[in-house]
Amino acid sequence: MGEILRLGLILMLVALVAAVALGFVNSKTAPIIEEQERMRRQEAMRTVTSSLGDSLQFDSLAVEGLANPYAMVDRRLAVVAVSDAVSGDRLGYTFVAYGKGYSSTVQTMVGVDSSGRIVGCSILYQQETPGLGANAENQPWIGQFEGKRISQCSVRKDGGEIDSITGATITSRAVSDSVREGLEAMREQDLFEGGERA
Amino acid sequence: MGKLKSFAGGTHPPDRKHLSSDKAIERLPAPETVCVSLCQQLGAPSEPTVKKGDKVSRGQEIGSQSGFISLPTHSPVGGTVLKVEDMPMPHRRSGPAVLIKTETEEGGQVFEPWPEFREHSPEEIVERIKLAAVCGMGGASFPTYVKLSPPPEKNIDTLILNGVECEPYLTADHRLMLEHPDDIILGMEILVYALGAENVMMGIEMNKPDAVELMREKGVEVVPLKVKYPQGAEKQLIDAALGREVPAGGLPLDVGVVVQNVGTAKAVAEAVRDGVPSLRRLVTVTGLGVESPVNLDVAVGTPFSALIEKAGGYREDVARLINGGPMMGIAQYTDEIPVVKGTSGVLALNSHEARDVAEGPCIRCGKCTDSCPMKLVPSRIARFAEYEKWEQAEKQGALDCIACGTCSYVCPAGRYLVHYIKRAQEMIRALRKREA
Amino acid sequence: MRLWGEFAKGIYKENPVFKQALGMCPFLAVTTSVENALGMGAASTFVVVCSNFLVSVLRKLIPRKVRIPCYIVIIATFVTLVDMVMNAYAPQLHRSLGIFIPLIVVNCMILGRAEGFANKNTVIKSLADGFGMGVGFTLAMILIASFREILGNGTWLAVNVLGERFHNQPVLIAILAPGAFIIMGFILGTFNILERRKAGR
Amino acid sequence: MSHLLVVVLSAGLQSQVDAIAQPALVLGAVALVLGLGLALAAKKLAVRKDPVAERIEEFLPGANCGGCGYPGCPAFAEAVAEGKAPPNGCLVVGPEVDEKIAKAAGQEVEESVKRIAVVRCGGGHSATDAFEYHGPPECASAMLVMGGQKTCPYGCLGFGDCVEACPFDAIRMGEGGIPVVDEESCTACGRCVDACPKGIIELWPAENDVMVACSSKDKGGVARKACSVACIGCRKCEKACPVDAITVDDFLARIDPEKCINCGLCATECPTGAIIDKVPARPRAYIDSNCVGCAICVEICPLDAISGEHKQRHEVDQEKCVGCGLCVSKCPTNAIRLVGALSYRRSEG
Amino acid sequence: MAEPRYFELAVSPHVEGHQTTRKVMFDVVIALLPALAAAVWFFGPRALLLVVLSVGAALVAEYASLRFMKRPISFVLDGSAIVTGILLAFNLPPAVPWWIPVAGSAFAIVVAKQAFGGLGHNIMNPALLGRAFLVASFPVLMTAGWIAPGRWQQEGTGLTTSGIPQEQLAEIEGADAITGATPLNIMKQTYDRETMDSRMGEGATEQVRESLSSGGTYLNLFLGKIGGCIGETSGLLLLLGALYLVARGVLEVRLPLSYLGTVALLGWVFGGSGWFNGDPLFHVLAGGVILGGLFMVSDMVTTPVTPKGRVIFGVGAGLITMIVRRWGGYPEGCSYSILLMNLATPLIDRYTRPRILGEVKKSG
Amino acid sequence: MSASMLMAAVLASPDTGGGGVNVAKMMAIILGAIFINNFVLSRFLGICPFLGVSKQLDSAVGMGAAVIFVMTLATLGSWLVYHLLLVPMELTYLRTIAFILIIASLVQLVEMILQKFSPALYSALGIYLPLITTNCAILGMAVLNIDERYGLGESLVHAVSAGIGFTLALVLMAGIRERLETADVPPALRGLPITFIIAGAMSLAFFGFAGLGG
Ligand SMILES: Cc1cc2nc3c(=O)[nH]c(=O)nc-3n(C[C@H](O)[C@H](O)[C@H](O)COP(=O)(O)O)c2cc1C
Ligand SMILES: Cc1cc2nc3c(=O)[nH]c(=O)nc-3n(C[C@H](O)[C@H](O)[C@H](O)COP(=O)(O)O)c2cc1C
Ligand SMILES: Cc1cc2nc3c(=O)[nH]c(=O)nc-3n(C[C@H](O)[C@H](O)[C@H](O)COP(=O)(O)O)c2cc1C
Ligand SMILES: Cc1cc2nc3c(=O)[nH]c(=O)nc-3n(C[C@H](O)[C@H](O)[C@H](O)CO)c2cc1C
Ligand code: SF4
Ligand code: SF4
Ligand code: SF4
Ligand code: SF4
Ligand code: FES
Repeated sequence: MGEILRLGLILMLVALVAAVALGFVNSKTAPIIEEQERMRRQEAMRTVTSSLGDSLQFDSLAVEGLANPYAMVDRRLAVVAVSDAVSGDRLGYTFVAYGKGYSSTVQTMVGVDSSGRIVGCSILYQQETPGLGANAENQPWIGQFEGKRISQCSVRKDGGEIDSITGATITSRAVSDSVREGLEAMREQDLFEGGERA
Repeated sequence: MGKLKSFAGGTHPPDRKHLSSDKAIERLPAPETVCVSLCQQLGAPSEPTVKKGDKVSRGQEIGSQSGFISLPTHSPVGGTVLKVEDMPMPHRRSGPAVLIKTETEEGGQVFEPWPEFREHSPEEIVERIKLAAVCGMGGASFPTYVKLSPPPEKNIDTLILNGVECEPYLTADHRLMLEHPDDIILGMEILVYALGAENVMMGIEMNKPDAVELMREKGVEVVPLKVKYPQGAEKQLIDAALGREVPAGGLPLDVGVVVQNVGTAKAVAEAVRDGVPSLRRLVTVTGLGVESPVNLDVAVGTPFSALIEKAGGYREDVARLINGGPMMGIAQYTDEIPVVKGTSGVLALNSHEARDVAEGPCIRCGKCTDSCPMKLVPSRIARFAEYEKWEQAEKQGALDCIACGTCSYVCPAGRYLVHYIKRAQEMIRALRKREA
Repeated sequence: MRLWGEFAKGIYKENPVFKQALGMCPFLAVTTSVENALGMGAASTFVVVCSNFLVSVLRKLIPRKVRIPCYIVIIATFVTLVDMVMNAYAPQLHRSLGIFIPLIVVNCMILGRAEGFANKNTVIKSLADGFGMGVGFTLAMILIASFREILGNGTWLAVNVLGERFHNQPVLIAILAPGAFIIMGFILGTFNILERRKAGR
Repeated sequence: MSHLLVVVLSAGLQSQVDAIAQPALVLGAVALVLGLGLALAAKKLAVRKDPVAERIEEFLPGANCGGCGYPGCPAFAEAVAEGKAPPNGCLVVGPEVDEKIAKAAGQEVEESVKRIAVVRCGGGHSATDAFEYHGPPECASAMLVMGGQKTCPYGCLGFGDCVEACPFDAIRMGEGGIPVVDEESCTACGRCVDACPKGIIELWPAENDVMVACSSKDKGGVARKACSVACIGCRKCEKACPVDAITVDDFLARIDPEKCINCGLCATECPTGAIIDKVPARPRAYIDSNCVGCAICVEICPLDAISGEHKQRHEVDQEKCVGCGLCVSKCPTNAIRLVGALSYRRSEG
Repeated sequence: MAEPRYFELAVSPHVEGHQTTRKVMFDVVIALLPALAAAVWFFGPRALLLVVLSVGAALVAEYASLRFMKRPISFVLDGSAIVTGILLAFNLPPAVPWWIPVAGSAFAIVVAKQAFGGLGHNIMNPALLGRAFLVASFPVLMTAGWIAPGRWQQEGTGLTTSGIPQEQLAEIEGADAITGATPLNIMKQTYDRETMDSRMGEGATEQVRESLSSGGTYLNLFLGKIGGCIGETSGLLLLLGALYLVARGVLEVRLPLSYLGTVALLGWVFGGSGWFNGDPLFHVLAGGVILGGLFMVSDMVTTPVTPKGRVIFGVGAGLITMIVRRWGGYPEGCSYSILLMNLATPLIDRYTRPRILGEVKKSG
Repeated sequence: MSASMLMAAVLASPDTGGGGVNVAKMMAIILGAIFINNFVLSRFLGICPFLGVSKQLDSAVGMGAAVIFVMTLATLGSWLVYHLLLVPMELTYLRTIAFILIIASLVQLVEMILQKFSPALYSALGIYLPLITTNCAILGMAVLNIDERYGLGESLVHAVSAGIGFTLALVLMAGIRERLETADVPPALRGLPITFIIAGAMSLAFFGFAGLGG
């Protein structure tokens, strides 16, 4: 038994040291990682809303019941309200859409104006097949979304106005459907002005 | 007539029997010297009992039996022993043999003739067949007496006489049935008596309607069979005639059957009725490489060259000389080799008839599988054999192959399938022996 | 001189990939671009050097019976370190290497070196060995990644090398899974031929 | 329980240290439990297997990578112990370890003399064919057809079954139609010996450079007719051999490798060239001034090449000496050296 | 005594059968010619060009690999590479650029065939693996490039262009190419009808339905007057070729029959939009099933040799074909189903060894 | 750890949070793991045993069964530890090290138990167990389940399916390699190179399943 205890303790010692080291490094890197992530989102939010104005202000908007109905992952649809930094007028929104693509869950940052028209999209994260689905990141494909409204926002095969990437319909569908469903959820919450009702 | 009986698989090589099928049997006198092999039969060779310079009479024993699966050897002529040593043989590079200078073809009756064989017990008959050195004339030269002494627990109910002669070209059995039906029938009766079998039948392929008719007239029960190679192989014959399957690795006697060639029946008749040991056999000399194909009755030990001469000699173009039929026969590189009891044919093929295909890789067409009469997958066994995976070859049934050559014949890639399988069989047996 | 030998053997003579076929998973998975290969190579090299070092230092202290679990903990620690650091300072790369960073833990090469070499050799030699193996692994990855990136994307380290037309219509399969396997098969075959040539001379 | 841990931790430690101590405790606890478990398992598993396998396992990395084709190091160790796997099957460890494994497995028969395969036939294209053979190009296949196409029933068939069989690529088919063994690569594994259906390959000491390249037991005339380089049993070599290393039986000469001194005299005597001498040039013995004239060498030299007055410096007849070196080792004063072509054995191609 | 005479020695049997590998292969070539003629008639001389390029590349690749491996060059002429070349080209959309068949053939011969040891040793159908390679490598080109039959007669031979109509090329970059519809493309879209209708409202599928009915009558399907790969469209002429092969004893009927039968049966079971209302005839005639079933499922090298194994192969391939057609990402599953079953062929062979005559099967 | 806490944690897991099991999603997971994202042929996980243990059919089958078994067990262990220990304590960065420890000791434990209580099963599966410890498929599975945010049920289904997918690839490969034993593969490609090429061809053929269930 003594032998066994000794072995166990040695292993524990090694693990202790390892944990200490990791804990230390983690305490240093965790904030950086978090900051990185935040910056990336900020950056993306700015790009997709750049057409709304130069000095914008982003406020996260907690709307009850706004879950992304399409996302396969358990995340709330975090809608961020975009308003003019000077006047404070609400100009639109941004949110991240999650759609299950061919080999990953594609995350798309979407910017809409307050009437529900898309003003910009960019892919935040994807692990699709290089050369096929991964092309969704690139112009001109992702640029198609600009100016589209809810009803237009699906691939042509499904009757919408988005041309899918040849050989990568699944990815195209994932992006357009998740974007549309996000928009639909927001519409249900009456976030849009004007004619964007069913 | 209804559907002819047959077995599953098989093939139809062009039979070319017309070359010699209407040539009556001719008796070829013994040549100046005969070279008598001491391993005529399957099994152990016989021990020479004569030496250089000895005088021998026709029918005298010149080699003694040396085991259970073995037989004595007799001199087919009267004369002087010239030498006793290894000489080239049709089935091996060289083997023990006795060279005898022919002085007379008289005599030969060395046992008491038994015109009424029923006066003697079956045991006596079997003993006589043994002493007369009768072995199978159907190709494998298996000692006939062994087949007639089944273990007591096996009950033999049926004798099948094998008059199928499915090998292309060969016609000796056909002529024999036409010319000596009574000898065959007597031999058949003796065999039935020795075995105590209830049924007896004769299997004949329907390309010999005249023989079928003749035998029927004589009151023999004939099973007419579809013309298909290898209809004459005993397992296939039993399957066709009786619908019985000889168990894999088993013998016909496991299903209560003994199969004997018609020529064997004749040899049995002569041994019992006339008291003459087995000294001669019928040989078809044919092929497009000889001038005029013939069916000959020759003394064992006659060189192939003498037979060829009798058939008018070679034609211009002879590519291959074969002991036996074209499907299973063994190629010879010289004609200075003697006829043995297993020599059913001497074939001289010209370069058009002789197989000449470059071996290519197996294209897995499955034709070999479809036509293998044993329902093996020859391509696979051959692959294993080629890559020396003996164990796997054995698992695939290499030992069940009857070496009929059907697979090689049909193979579009020209694979030497039987050859590989035979090699596997040899290796497997050798390995088994080593392990035992 | 001896040290150089310990280092150099990892590059060709005992190359972990081509001679030992170890660590195939990350090797095939992340070599879709040279950049990834470099990143993965660096990460693996770091881990193998560090673990070799530590194992060698502790080789007298760790009892035989728990050595494998201890090595695993050591390796896992370094892997987690790399994971965190890369995530903080090279997030782009971290994202494209994905799950294969934690999987460095089970790269047989690293455990193999720990057990097969560092466990029995001095610290300095183990460092050289680990470094050699890491570099060997990295070079091998760069080799196959070059094939894959050039054929499959028309670029090398993101620089267009085969022209715009090819870049727009590359042999996509090279960066897909089958391409990885097949290219690897032919690379190994080529090595075999080279070996034979050398032996046959 | 986990919550309990949190409580304990946060109570006892400052939040700054928290970030480090917390993981340490959790991981330490996990490791302790597992370590105990593992150790216990190791103890309980004491019912171990083959001690040889266990010894082999010591040398293996324990990474269980499967690269060897066996499911893990223990399985591989067992396979080696049972002789089913080659000792160098592990891809991870280097050649030094391979050797240790081989030793542990006891497979390495400590051979004092390196052996190589030699083909006891020089026929090839010099031997006549009895007929043309149509069949699979393999020796074993040809063998089934009347023993192969060569007139000589003992000779090499030349289809190279041995070449195929060699796992080390040590044999190739030579120009003359006879397989050639590469001395460097041959490991004397004996595969070719088994593969040759004619049984004419033999493992022969690598040091012995002279051998009879024929296996024919036919009488001289017969053998000669079948092959121009056959041994005809003339016994000239027997007479020429200074150390009586050659015997001729069944019309075939045989060299006793133990006795043979590589002098090569038999080869020069053989009228058909059936004896092969691989030494390109021989050294000569040279006696220097250390010679005290003891005359031991005179006794030793099988060729009577040494002469000299008693107590005088002796001399070697350079014409007679064949460089066998027997005298060198026997000289009490180390006065004899072999000069010239010294490193012949390994320098040839 | 006369000069002794020596004869050649050979292993038995000493007579030869009537088939040789080369005859078998050239019979297949002959059997494919009618379909080739149809392809030229429907899709223009460009179809012929593609076939010639494909065959040429296959032969060159074969020659080069044999040379490189120092194997007998005579194998180049055994005809198998020609068959592979033709069949590969038959599996291409008619408007692909000229280098597509060249790349595909080279891959088929070098990777799928010679790397395994050449004729008879390959595991997977070289032509189909070549096609799979092309689809994975150039998805855009391989899924665009359909030509409506007879269109070339109005628009010129198109021999000089890349083959893909200009207006399509313009759209290819990152966007859907509007392709000359093939029957299966249309079929596939109707499967999505429920989703479409629920999303887009009733009537959204009208356009699709229309195109299906204009997709052609059975007669057009059977004659091949329909969009599709070069050699797959004319069921009639392919059948003609297959009958020739059966007559010549080259084609073994178990494979094609079990395959086509399974496709028909499953086409009825779930080939429609519900259960048991599919159109078996449509499923057999559309797409590559006839070409695949008659000439590629029956490639003996890559399919089982045992009688039972062949039936299993055919049924398995039929099943996968229909599953892919109904639920998979590709409109056609024929080629992948054959490749997948090729993978299982060694196993099938292993477990379907026929009962040896007289063998008593051990229970269990 | 109390039973109620465990229940709570399992119930709170994403897949069961709604109402019952989502059949379509399960189907997608199963088909995905077996055919589309086959661990070996498309995700590049577990290549080492795939190359090593595919020489003979018998061992391929044994290995496959062992992988399915261990994969399921390891998934269970790692999921519980992650969600019940690491997440509440915000120590998720320790997952790699924790998982590998869990897997290693689980395998050892299973080996011991099998050897003790079911020698028959041990001789069939046990010999493959050590090999599996350092198989990245197992660790990959644990990590993937976290990344994909699968609940416990989904994770287990995913594990079993991926194990089946692995076995499928392994068994097919073993059949092919046995056949290639008697094929004329060019010497330079014999062994590993041709195995890679076959794997590539297999992977290419598996593309046919793309989109199934998706
Ligand atoms: C290896 C491989 C990778 C693929 N990658 C993607 C991808 O990243 N995105 C995608 O939408 N489809 C991908 N697909 C194709 C889909 O499975 C599906 O066939 C396609 O999206 C539908 O084809 P279409 O766009 O031509 O209608 C891939 C297919 C294969 C075989
Ligand atoms: C070792 C051995 C024992 C045999 N024993 C008997 C036997 O007891 N009874 C019998 O009828 N046949 C026996 N046979 C003969 C075979 O059944 C068969 O007739 C013989 O091998 C020749 O057959 P074939 O001409 O078809 O090749 C035996 C064969 C061998 C090889
Ligand atoms: C492929 C094959 C074909 C055979 N063909 C015949 C044949 O046509 N006629 C015949 O009598 N024996 C033939 N046999 C020999 C028989 O199988 C059997 O051994 C013989 O009929 C037994 O009689 P026996 O011992 O009297 O020779 C053939 C054997 C084989 C293997
Ligand atoms: C009936 C038949 C069908 C064939 N089908 C194909 C085929 O689908 N693909 C192919 O590459 N070769 C085919 N071949 C040719 C040949 O078998 C092929 O080149 C081999 O697969 C290469 O080893 C076929 C040959 C025949 C006789
Ligand atoms: S395998 Fe044997 S029994 Fe079958 S066809 Fe070939 S030779 Fe005849
Ligand atoms: S007949 Fe020939 S090519 Fe056909 S499967 Fe048999 S061995 Fe292969
Ligand atoms: S097979 Fe063995 S003994 Fe023969 S040459 Fe090769 S290594 Fe030497
Ligand atoms: S195996 Fe024997 S007969 Fe064949 S080539 Fe080698 S030495 Fe000569
Ligand atoms: S690296 Fe994945 S199993 Fe070895």
